[in-house]
Amino acid sequence: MDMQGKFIPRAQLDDWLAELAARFRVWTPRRAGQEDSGAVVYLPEARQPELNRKPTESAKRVIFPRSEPLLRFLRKPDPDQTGQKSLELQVPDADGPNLVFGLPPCDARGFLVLDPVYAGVKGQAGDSYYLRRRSQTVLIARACSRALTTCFCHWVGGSPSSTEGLDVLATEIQEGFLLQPLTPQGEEVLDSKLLLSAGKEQMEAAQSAWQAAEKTLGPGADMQGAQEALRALFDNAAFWQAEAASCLSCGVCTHLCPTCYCFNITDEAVGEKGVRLRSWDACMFSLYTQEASGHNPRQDKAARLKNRIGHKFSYYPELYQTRNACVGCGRCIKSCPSRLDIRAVLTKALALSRPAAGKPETTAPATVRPAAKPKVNKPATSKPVAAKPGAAKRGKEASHA
Amino acid sequence: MKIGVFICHCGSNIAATVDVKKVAETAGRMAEVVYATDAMYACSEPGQQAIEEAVKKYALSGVVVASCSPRMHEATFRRTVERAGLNRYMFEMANIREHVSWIGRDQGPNTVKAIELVRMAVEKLRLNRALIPRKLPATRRALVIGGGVAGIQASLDCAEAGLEVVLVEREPSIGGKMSKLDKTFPTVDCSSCILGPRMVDVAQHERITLYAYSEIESVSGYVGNFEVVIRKKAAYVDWDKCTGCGLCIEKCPSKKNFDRFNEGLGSAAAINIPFPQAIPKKAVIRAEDCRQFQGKKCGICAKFCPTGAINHEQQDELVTIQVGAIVAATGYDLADWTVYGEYGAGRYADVITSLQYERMLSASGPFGGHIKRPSNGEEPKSVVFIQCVASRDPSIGRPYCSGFCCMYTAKQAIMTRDHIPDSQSYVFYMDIRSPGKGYDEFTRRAQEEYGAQYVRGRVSQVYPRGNKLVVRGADTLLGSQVEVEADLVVLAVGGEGSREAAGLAEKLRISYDSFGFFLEGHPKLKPVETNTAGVFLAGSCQGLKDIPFSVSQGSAAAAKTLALLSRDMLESDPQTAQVDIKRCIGCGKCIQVCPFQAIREADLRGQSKAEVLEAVCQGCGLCNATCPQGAIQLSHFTDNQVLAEVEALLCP
Amino acid sequence: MPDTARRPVFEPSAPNPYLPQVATVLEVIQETHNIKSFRLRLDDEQAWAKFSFEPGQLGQLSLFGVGESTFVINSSPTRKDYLQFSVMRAGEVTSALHGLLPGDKIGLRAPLGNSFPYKELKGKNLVFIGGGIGMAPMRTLLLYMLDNRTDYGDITLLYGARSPQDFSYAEDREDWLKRKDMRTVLTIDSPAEGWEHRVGLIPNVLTELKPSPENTVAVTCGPPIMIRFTLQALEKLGFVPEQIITTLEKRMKCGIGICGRCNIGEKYVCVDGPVFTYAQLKSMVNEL
Amino acid sequence: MSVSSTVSGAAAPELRIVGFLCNWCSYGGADTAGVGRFIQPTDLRIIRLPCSGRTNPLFIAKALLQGADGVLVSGCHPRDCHYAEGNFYARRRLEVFKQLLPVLGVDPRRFEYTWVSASEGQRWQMVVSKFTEQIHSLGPARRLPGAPELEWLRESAG
Amino acid sequence: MAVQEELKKIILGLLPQVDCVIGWGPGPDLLCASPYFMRRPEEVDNFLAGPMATQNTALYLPEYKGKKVALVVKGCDSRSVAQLLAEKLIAREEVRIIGFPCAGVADMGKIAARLAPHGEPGEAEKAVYGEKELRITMAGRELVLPLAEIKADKCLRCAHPNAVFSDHFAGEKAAGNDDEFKDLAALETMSLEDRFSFWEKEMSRCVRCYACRNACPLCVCRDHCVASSRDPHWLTQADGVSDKLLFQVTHALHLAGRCTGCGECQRACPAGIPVLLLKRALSRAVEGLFGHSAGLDPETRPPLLTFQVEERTIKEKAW
Repeated sequence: MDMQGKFIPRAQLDDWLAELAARFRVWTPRRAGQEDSGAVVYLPEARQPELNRKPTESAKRVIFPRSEPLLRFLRKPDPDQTGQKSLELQVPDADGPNLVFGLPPCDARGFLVLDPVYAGVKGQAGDSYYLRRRSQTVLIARACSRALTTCFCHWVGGSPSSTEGLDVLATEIQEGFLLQPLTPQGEEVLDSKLLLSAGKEQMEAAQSAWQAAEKTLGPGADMQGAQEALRALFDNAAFWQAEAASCLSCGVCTHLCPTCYCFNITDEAVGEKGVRLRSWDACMFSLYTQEASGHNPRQDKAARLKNRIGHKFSYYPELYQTRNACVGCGRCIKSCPSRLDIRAVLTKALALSRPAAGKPETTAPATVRPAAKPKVNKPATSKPVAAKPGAAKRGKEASHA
Repeated sequence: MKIGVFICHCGSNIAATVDVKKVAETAGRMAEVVYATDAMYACSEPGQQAIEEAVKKYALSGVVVASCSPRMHEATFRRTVERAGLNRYMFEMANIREHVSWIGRDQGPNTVKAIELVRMAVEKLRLNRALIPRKLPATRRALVIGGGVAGIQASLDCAEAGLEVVLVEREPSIGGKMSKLDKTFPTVDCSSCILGPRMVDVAQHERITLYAYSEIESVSGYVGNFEVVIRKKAAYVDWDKCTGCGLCIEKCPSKKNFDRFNEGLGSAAAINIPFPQAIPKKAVIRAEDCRQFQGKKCGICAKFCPTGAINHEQQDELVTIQVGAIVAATGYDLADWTVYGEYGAGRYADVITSLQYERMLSASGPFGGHIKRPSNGEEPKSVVFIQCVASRDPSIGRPYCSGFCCMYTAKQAIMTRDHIPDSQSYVFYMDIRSPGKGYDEFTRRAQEEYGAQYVRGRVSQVYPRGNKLVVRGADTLLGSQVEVEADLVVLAVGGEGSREAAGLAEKLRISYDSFGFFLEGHPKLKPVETNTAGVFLAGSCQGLKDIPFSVSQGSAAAAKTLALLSRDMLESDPQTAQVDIKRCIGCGKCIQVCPFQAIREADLRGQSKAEVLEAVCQGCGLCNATCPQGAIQLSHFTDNQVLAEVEALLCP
Repeated sequence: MPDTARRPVFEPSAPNPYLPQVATVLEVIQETHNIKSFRLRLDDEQAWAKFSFEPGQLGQLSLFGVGESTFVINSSPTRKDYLQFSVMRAGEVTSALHGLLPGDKIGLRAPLGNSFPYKELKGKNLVFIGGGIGMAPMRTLLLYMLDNRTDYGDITLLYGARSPQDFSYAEDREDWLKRKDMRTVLTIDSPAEGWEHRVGLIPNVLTELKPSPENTVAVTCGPPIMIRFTLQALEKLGFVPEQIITTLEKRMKCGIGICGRCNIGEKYVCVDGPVFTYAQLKSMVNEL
Repeated sequence: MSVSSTVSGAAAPELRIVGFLCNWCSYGGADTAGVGRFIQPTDLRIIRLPCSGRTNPLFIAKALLQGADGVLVSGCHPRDCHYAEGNFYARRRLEVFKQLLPVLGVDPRRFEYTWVSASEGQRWQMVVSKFTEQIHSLGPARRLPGAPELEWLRESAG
Repeated sequence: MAVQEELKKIILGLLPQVDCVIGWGPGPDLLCASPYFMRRPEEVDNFLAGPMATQNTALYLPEYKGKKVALVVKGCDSRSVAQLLAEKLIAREEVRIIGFPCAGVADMGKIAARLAPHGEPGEAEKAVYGEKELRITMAGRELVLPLAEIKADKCLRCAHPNAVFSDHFAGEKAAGNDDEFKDLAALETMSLEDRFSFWEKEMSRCVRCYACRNACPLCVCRDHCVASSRDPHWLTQADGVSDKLLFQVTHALHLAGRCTGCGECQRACPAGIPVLLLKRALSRAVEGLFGHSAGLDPETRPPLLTFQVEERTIKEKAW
């Protein structure tokens, strides 16, 4: 198999995307809205991807749509029995293969968090809707050239050029992009006459781009023991109330998050026809756990914030015996209307569990800058593979220490 | 749910322009419809029978009838489904006659429209819930507000039928306007001769409690269970002691006061009994006229009172009573005629109102039954009556006909000739309205037997010439200007709702119009009911009426009151607002807008919640449209039910 | 080349976990003013023949157009003419379920969740403590045990409700009271005309009954406040947490451990539950 | 659906007009018009409410955004409200709502509110005729695209 | 920043009397602050006021019902407080209001737009707000953005930069501007057709996170919003524009006559949808019809919760 990277000049990018669009529904991050506001969102439009700004939302909706029909139902008069109706259930047709071009590597890693959930836990059947789409989606990430102040992928085993979960890594170098296949599907999509073979110089240029990007990351953190720390804090209501004080209970963090996967199931019907929808829900919404009796196990926002953070850094890794359910994309910080900083909460939780490090006040403000103590991050991801992009990150993390 | 749909032909009323069979066939495929058919006359005996049978045969849980307006037959079909064992609210109607077949000529669009109206009804019905009226105990006592002839009639009828009655009258005596009248048309019998005994009956009836010189302070509660606070105004006379001997009146040094009962024609003492036949016959001191209250040393009345009834320290007293029903019979007031500058606007002593004229004619009146010119006490020989003063005059905002002026003017013209045989009456009129029994004959008698000269036309001006008044107007029949020299001008002033009606309406939570008349429940079918359950209307407070009509309405209101309170338990309409306690956040917006104060704040484990007083709620749904989260829903017209109808139209 | 994407596998033939089976309502029983029981069977004869479940497992009832809601199957696997569910009217779905009539079509996803450890309970004495609708999940286990009576030791049932009108399962109750091979105690919260059984709150009556913890397991279900005091009473009687079993209720949607709302820490009630021992609950985070 | 409209005689396809009428006055007025056989265009579909005050402007918003070409609200004349005050509140809310429409890009003429009493059959005929004509002159309204996952629901249901 | 220091003094003085003082403190970066809940004197050191103090502190008030809190308010925040008081959603005796002259807050969207050629705001290594400008260091280069260019639109038209009422006030009162509803005028240069398309396009980005709702200090429904309720069932959970826009219309109508124009809904929107415009349209209508601006008087009843028998300003259609 030809493992060699390809190169596409910037000017040809749209042509290649158009070519891909014949086989896939091609999603790209696109600028949308007015100049002073607007956002970068993933749209099924194979042209002019916005690659210089981090998409406002994660790419999860390509595989886990904001809303999708699980089934349809239809009632008809029963021809055999006056006064009765028959019921017919249909599963809507699946949509075709998707391809995402230009997502940041953290978004791709997000799918790795969703995968074990949807593959079925403890012998449960897998979620066929997710699995079908997931198996048919090709992910082409673009390596980040700079980290944002809100980025913390390196806290959770990622890096600006991580290849985890990718089919192709694209790295912006002069005049174009280096495209490196990482899977057979990746190989396949790079099989185009529009693409040129990449040379050694281009490989080196990419390498230095990755390294430059690593340097822009903020201080790292030692996440060791987060699971236990959060569990130990479970009954510390004062801690969570203080941390959640500014929380609005909105769904910005969960809806933009690449790893949040909660959903609701609701029926919509008109006359004798109906659709059962699965749509995004958010554990930050009060009604999420509200029971019919009115009882709500997570009535206040502190309990909900605790669950969200607990889920990401304690319950999920415990249940699936794997990574944290967070890829450090930082959207929950960047877009939070109250600018609640999950890093600050984690840092404080960890500090509380490490008596040696001294006890910060539980009600101290949620800022990361003054609090963050850079620490070596243990890579939690797959073993380094030589000559693969992303390998550089390991070295870098140490250098940040 | 299993729904049955019945499409009515209404003979050819519907079937002529709607493909009834097709509507039924399409309805059969609608959501949860398991049976759909057409019927020649759904409301007929066999039609209703068929519905009942289908409900049983197909175990239907809801019924849609597509026929005429629900305002016509909803009640009929509700009874039908109830007989079939369903709750009466598990029923919906599609109006395919008044709203379809009668207003559109083409069968195509009519049929499509009928189908859609049926679909709307089906979709709404799917969300209907059985509603069960609440049983409420009722206080078997009625309150009658206003002791005019209508109120007296209502009180006596109720009391005769065994109900306890509380009659509240704002003036010191009952009797109302009728007690001021001399004679009554068309029989010309003496007003006080026919009213007097009725007033005495009121006073003597063991089941009637009379609060004269009292007003309604507040009304709370709801049908069957009103709580009314009555303000007994201070008369400064202990009525338990007062015998009505009149000595105080005689001795009172302050005599030149405005005589309310006599419409200002005479003068009254500061302590007074309005008229000899007053019920109750008790003295009242008017503080504004009394020297003692003006800070002057007086107290003469107290000195002379043989029973020591005078009490200048007396205070208003509040009395709270419980009643099951309320009859408002607050009558009318004369409209303001002083707006007519051309009639002298109150400047000429010899231009008087018809009611003043009645007092003049009355033998117990200030002039002892003699007609005199107020300016000089001379007997007038030429009397001009001007009709439609403050009636039928949109220019002053009084567009309606007061209804009784034509008749009393004719009566007054007759009485004038009776009193002064050599007098001449002139009546300026617009039209003569005399549609009662013996009425038209009466107006003719005035002209033919009593020589009253009727001039058709409006008076343009009244002005003095010497010691006479000149009345100038147009005779529209002759098409010429006329001028009459008059000794006395009587203005047939129209009426309007009592000036205190608006305030009372708000206390009673009933509607009133811009003329101060209370709004009846339905102009034809509920003439004495109001939209507030348990509140009825009698007499001119609902619209101007003459005596026979007022008396009939008094009896009608009494009949309604009796029917209502004949049961120990009342049923409340269950189409009321309901609060979803789990969703209510206690913001209080519903409470602010409720026109009936039917919602109050209640405490639920430390949280503030809205609570609907079901018996007070009239089911308007304003709260429902106000509540941002839809936590308060009007039963039978919930958001989801309305949305289902909208949805049914938008997703055909 | 290593496939770093490690896509999860999609088996087109794998069952769709969200697709309910169509069932028909056979019978509707009005138990109390706000509880109805529904008996139903699957329309697909083959599926019905194959259908099996264990006492304590859940089912998702679907009312198409309204939604799904989770209930314990409260009939016994030993009596398979129908599946029974008891529904207390509370929210949208339960209200709509109350409108069901025999012959109506309904969706069913079942069985879901774990079950009572009925095999491990063999040879033990059992104390069932149920309050109100909480009797429903225990009914399945009780009926199962009565149908396999010889496998189990003494059986005591303490069933409480607010008033005599709030008891469900009239027919069963008569049978249970009559049976010689179990002891049935009924109690209501406050005295009522014509009531021949006990009066008093469940934990108090339990304390009076004084069941021996010796070789005994207590199974309890009911409203949270009752559970709280019942657990205290049981511990006072000498029951250790391992000897106490309860079933939990949570808001559930997917029923297969994905959608995320019924978690207690890393446990999902729909998958790891609904049956937990008190010992298990104690080891979990405190978020009921 | 394309059914020809009747009154104008022109074969204009019927448009989707929703009416919210209070039970006491305007619904009665529409009945009166029917009893009087006052021929009207057939486009209007009437939803009966107890009071114009029950009309949540959001009913209108939903209708206009999701497929109605016109919405008409009619209640009792001011002061004649069966519930004394309902139409006073309605008047404020509906007027404010009407002013929002152009900002949404919806022609405000697609929504009107008015007062018709139970006896005003002829006025009702006039209102319906003029409003229908107004909507026809505006033509079919744009509809916001529904969610693709729900489109199936809107396809020719029973 | 003399005002900031003066505010700190006031806060310190109030701390012993209240459960907490709500103001602003450091955010995750230096461009935008976070709401800050001060209970202890040492926490007051980090208090911030200035262009970065964007959030409306009034949002949190209803949560603290029954407790006494002090609030540092910008002019717009104080109007929210006044409106909450007018609707009796909070108790006057439970809040202490600390006002100061607000010079306007920064709009992150505008900053991003101005920085676009160089990168995005999150890449800033340093950001310092001066009296008249924001200095940002990116990739080692300092960029100067005049505050006038990055000030939020609502500040440019703000008529009440000082608290409309307060118990304490730091600094000298600032002058306000006139609100001529130019934002609406800009939209209204478009044809109706284009406006419809505009909303269709803008709303398509909505992710239904409801930050707009939850950031609104006057959204009273909070946990019981019709957005997800089934009874009433106004909206589906489908991902369609019509539901999303209908939600915005719902929010706007619920705020008609109540919205004080604080703009938090729009600021909170991660997708940058100009959702404030709809509320502005209603505010303009209510102002025109009833002469009412919300949040200026804690005593006035919202105009849609009352009526007049004769409405002189409502011109009904003449048929």
